[in-house]
Amino acid sequence: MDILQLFLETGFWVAMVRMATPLIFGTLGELICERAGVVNLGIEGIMAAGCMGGWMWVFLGGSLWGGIVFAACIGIAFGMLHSLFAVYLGLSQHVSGLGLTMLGSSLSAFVFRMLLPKATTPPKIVPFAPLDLPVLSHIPFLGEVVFSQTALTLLAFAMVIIVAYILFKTPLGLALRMVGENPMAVEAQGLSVLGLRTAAVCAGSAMMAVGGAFLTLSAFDAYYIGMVNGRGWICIALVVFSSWKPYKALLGCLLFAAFDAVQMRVQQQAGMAIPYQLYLALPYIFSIIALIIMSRKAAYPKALLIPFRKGER
Amino acid sequence: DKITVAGIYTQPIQQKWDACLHKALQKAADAGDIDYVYSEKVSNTDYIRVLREYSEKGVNLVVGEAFGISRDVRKVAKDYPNVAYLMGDTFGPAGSNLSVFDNYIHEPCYLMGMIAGKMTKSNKIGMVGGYPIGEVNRLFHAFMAGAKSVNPAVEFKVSFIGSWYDPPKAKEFAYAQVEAGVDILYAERAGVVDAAREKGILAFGNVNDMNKEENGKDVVVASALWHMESAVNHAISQVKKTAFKAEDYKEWTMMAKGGASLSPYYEFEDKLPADIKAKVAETAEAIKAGTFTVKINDEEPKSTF
Amino acid sequence: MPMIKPVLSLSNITKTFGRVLANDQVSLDLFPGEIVALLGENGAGKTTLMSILFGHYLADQGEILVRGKALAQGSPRAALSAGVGMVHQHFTLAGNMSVLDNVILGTEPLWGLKTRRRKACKKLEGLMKQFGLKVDPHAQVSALSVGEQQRVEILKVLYRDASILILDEPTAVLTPQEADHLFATLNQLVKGGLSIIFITHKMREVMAASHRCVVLRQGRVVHETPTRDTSPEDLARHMVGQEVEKKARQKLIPGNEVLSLKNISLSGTAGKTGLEHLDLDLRGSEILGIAGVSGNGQSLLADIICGMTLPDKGDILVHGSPMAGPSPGAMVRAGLGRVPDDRTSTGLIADMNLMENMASETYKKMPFSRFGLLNFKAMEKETATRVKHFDVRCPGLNTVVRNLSGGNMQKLILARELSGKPGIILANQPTWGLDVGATAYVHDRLLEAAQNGAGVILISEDLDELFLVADRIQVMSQGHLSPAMDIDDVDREALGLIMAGQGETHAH
Amino acid sequence: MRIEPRENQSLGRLILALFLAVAAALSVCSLLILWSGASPVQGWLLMVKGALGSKFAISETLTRATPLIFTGLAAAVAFKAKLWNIGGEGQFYLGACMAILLGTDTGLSAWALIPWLFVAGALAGGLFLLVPTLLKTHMNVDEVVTTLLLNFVVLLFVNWLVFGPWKDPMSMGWPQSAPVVDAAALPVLLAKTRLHLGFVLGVGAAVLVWLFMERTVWGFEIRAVGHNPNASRFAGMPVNAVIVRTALISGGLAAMAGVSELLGVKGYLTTDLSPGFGYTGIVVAMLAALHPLGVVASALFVAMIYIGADSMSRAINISNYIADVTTAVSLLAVLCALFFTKYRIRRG
Ligand SMILES: Nc1ncnc2c1ncn2[C@@H]1O[C@H](COP(=O)(O)OP(=O)(O)OP(=O)(O)O)[C@@H](O)[C@H]1O
Ligand SMILES: Nc1ncnc2c1ncn2[C@@H]1O[C@H](COP(=O)(O)OP(=O)(O)OP(=O)(O)O)[C@@H](O)[C@H]1O
Ligand SMILES: [Mg+2]
Ligand SMILES: [Mg+2]
Repeated sequence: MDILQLFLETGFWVAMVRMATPLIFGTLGELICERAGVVNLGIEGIMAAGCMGGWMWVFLGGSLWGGIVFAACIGIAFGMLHSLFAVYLGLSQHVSGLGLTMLGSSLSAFVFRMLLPKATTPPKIVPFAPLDLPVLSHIPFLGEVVFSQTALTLLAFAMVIIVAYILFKTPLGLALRMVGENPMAVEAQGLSVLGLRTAAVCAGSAMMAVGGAFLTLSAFDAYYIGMVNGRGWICIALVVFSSWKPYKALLGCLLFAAFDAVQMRVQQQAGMAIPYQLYLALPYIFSIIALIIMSRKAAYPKALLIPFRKGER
Repeated sequence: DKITVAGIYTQPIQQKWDACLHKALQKAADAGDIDYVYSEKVSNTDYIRVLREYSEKGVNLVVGEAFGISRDVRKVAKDYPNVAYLMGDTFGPAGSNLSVFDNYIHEPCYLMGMIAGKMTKSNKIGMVGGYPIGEVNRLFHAFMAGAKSVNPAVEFKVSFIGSWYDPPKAKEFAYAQVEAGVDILYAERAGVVDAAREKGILAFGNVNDMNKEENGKDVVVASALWHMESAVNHAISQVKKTAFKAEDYKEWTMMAKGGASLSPYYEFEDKLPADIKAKVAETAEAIKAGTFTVKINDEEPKSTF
Repeated sequence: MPMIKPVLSLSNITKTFGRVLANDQVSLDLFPGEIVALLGENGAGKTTLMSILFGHYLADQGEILVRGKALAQGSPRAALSAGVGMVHQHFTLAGNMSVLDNVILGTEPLWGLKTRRRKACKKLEGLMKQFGLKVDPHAQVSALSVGEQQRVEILKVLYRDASILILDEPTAVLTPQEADHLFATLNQLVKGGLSIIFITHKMREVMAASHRCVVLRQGRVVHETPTRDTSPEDLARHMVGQEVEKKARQKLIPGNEVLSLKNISLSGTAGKTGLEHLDLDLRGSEILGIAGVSGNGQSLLADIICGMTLPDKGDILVHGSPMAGPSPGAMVRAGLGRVPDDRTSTGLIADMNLMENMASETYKKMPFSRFGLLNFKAMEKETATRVKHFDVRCPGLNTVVRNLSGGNMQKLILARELSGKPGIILANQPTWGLDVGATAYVHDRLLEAAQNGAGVILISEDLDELFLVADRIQVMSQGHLSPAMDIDDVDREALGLIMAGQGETHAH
Repeated sequence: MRIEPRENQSLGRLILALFLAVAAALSVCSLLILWSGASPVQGWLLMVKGALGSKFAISETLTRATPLIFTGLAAAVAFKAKLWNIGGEGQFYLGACMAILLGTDTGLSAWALIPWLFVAGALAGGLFLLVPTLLKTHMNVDEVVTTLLLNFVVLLFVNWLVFGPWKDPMSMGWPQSAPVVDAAALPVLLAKTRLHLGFVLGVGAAVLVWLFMERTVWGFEIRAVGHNPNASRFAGMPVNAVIVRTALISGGLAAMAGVSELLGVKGYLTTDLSPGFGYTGIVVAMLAALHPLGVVASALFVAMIYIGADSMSRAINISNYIADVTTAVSLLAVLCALFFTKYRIRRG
């Protein structure tokens, strides 16, 4: 089978969209934080916490959407912690983030172990089912690729539009972007820098956590410790790739997922003399190449990483 | 009298390999034979410290993995001659107190391969594994050999996900194989069974009984089971008798000694053709009797189409 | 106006920063329709006082009443809704955003479903027309000249229909024409009922525009007087606490050519004017003034002379020989002393201390280092001498430069650049934002350097300054440089016209 | 409520703050211990014992601190120049690779071999970091992302090496490289422990880096460029060259962590040589406020907490994930504590 033929298969496109979904949530979440001037390296841990928390909610008898909301709440809790350290106290965003990643990953493992001390085979839940929408799901190609995924995938796409709209069309979005460019400008116009940053970090973290929950509530039906497996870091890369723009972020997520899907299909061809590790590395290598192409003139938020303390200059 | 047994695992105990050790020890603990303590997800860097700590604390038996740290484990074993060590390892036993084992469940894999070879309609079988290490490779090869023995026309797809632990990813790999025409999956990793269920095809399980444990009803025809109970119980009784020696427990994880088996067919009992069931039973007997040997091949398996 | 109630009254404001007493029991009233000029040396506490009023800082003590009602402190939002608007000394603009974005930020409820951009744009354009403050609402702020950015700051306040206006050095980076225009605007506003406090270091503006003057020194109000009862000299004396003497240039005999630019061209980048066929000759013992409205290419010219940018075409000759590969390092080695317009982000490394900044150009050379190792003792000694000689006031040589006032930063730069007795000096807007005392000091040093034989290029928008110290003058307009004119041969009006791009490019 | 800088900083306050931070962190973790039904007080005592209570405990703490000192220094140097090198993990593995490449088949004596391996490893790590660095300086490609992504690539590369060409024929199929020759093994400092010469080298490196950054012209340039590249360029410093130099040093230090770990602890290469030392190094560096000597202290602190909590989890038999939780919470608490030694919060 040659690679071009691969793109003719609907299954490939379906896989791409499915694999992109958690990345879309995570990338949008990080994008919101960074637009407000706060890097959130806690993403990997927040995704882990959402992954476990959302699943646990459902496992303990809650509804699926309840699980999503619960995961979002966990994300907000982590977002508040990050805000406390990185926004209110103005501490190093890197350390706070890495600390939260450590905390999120280990705490979710610990809690899982405490609640299910005997679980060797991870218990299962009934995850989100693929949609079967009246007309939409039956459109040829598109119906299968987009509208027959689970509701969370559609939510992810909707989030791209919503986030883009909020960021670029509403007063709130203007304020959020501005606070990442020059907090003093925001303060001078009577808005609360700390409030806006906190809101952005919490909202972004909530989305990351939902991205994590996608893994246990849609992509799979059980929780495994360590299941996020670096997806959060990819999101950080994708935010830069997207030059902090939601639509480009969507594109980046799809592209990364496409590399991954190609890699999976090419790797298992017979007579492949190339080691499989190279295929696994492809998505990363292509991301770097794509980044090189994209970022000649990337304009990052000017106040990124710079804490704001009232009455200091 | 009870002895204390420590388990040290490099992966979380949901990882099947470690789960198998953990469950066997837990069973012994529940039966009141031992006091059982364990540490999970101990990285190799920390492993030796943990090993020494347990040894220092005076546990009687340590069960764990020496893969990748064989040398250091041997040093520790030498430093604590009064502690018994039963470690997963590719090297042989050492000193007076270090016994080794590995999971040799390639025999039931061969049997599953036979069934798979008969059941496939497309003559295409897929296999998804973690990493191409010996423990995994030999299972794949046995499975392929079994399938070929009944159906020389079958072809195989092989994928490694590059992680012990990423069910969504394993699932994606399995989907990709199904797209390529595979109609039977060998689920070395968690996640594959779910893909089979969603795609409406059959699967075979690995290490644990996936039909019962991983939502494999109507999907998982059979699983190659690994039982550490007999090995662990043997070790425990030896320690209790203060007769623990450095041994290779390889045989304790094979079919003849009850260390491995093919799971029941459950709902597939009636769906499988009688002739293949008979042939599998016959081969199983031959294996147990020692008249038939399944070849161990630790080379990295490759796709054939 | 005793029977009229003040619209704003600050009473007994006290504010300390660590050990610094920035405001000490300051009281100030502002009456309707009044323009008050707030004066004082750099670091006297003017900005602090206004920042307290606007809510950036919290006062340790004191009360603020707006129209008789107490104003919640520490909240810019409260100040804004009480009708107080502030034009900040250090711009509060986001460079990556459009002018319009910067202006409408925070003027609509945050939870609105859609920004009403079109309506806002119309209002903004109306204001621009009304007050003659022209900028492209859709331009990116970073593409604007400093002067234009200043206009945006003012528009921001006007857009909010403030009734009390605070302007912190609004004219620091405006041309005289622009400044005049601004004050005309302010007068117009005041007639409409506004009240204004403005801070400036330029006496001309104080005398021309204000009704009343308040002078701060070391955090206290030391003088308060109606403007018509005072004079610039009088005010300066109160600010500094002593007489300020202004030195003017003496006619010197120019020496050899030390620096020439031959036919320099550089294409402009987005929104910025390029340079076209510049010619410039600088001789020793003279001060060559470059006049012009900011944004006409001066910064590019300065960058080229500093080695920061390479011209597309043309030659740079230093002491008669062409520079092979101009770079900042090469220029330093060629003996140029360079005073950039941006003290905090180009001239100095704000987070490093005085010693390190003093050594930042010559750290590889003897007093500062030996065999690749820094020599702290020598560094300290050398810095101490220079700091003393140049009268840089600082808590200690180990303080980070960020904590110095603008005036002292500038002195520090002069100390670094002039100590090596360079033969060529480029001074780009060296007195922006400096108080009268500091300004006089800078002029003094430049004149001294010229006297000692150096050739000085002084880029400035301030015609007063140029007339005071320059020997010859060239005008920069839309990337073109007019031929040099002897300062005695030109008059203000003609120069103003050339600057505006309307006059003849050739004098005589 | 507002935050104000303190005028003076006292050692007493620093110690008090650190003490309170650790106490606060431990109280948070006590909740988890209580949840599992054990006694927190006992837990704390066991933690201290596990980290410092015996020769073995101390040796393990120091052993774990060793690679963290190197990776911490790597981050500290790079971050000083605002070169955000998140790729310590990848450089760590490259260093280890060099040690295997040059250390398995050689007749050099220990005196020549060990320095040679460190130098070669450092060179490899440094040159590797050069790739993202040049992309940053010449093409404006964000180095946070490239260094981060290259970690994954390097790990897969190592994976390929130990599964393929470098697989030790004597390893019976397990993916690991052949061991380095005996002469390459770093001497053990304390008999019957794993504490090796790498610790001394790490502390030595910290002192050297400190002197380098504070006393030399090159260090001065690095600090200046980190604070303000524009002003540094204006002052005539070769900004890009400085960044490149910084990259060589930073990548080199991170790679030395890999060499030290391989020669001192393991002897051969596997894909799990590092449980995230590269990432933890960033945290170590930041806790130390990028001060090279502080890096030693914070590496010891992080190692102590982790080893102590890990040992405690086994002693009272609760899930050993508590070790990571405790480390994370302590880290955040100490971060806050350091904040309160520099700032105070005033009401009003
Ligand atoms: N954010 C701050 N932190 C600490 N000290 C400050 C701060 N802002 C001002 N100060 C102190 O307050 C004093 C007054 O500063 P302020 O900015 O009000 O002076 P100014 O009168 O506006 O000077 P200039 O004419 O240069 O603008 C300074 O001497 C300084 O020590
Ligand atoms: N972060 C700070 N900490 C301490 N003091 C400060 C700080 N920022 C400013 N200052 C003090 O504020 C005083 C005035 O500073 P300011 O920046 O207003 O000076 P300036 O002359 O107005 O500068 P410029 O002319 O460049 O605008 C200085 O005396 C300085 O000591
Ligand atoms: Mg001021
Ligand atoms: Mg000023």
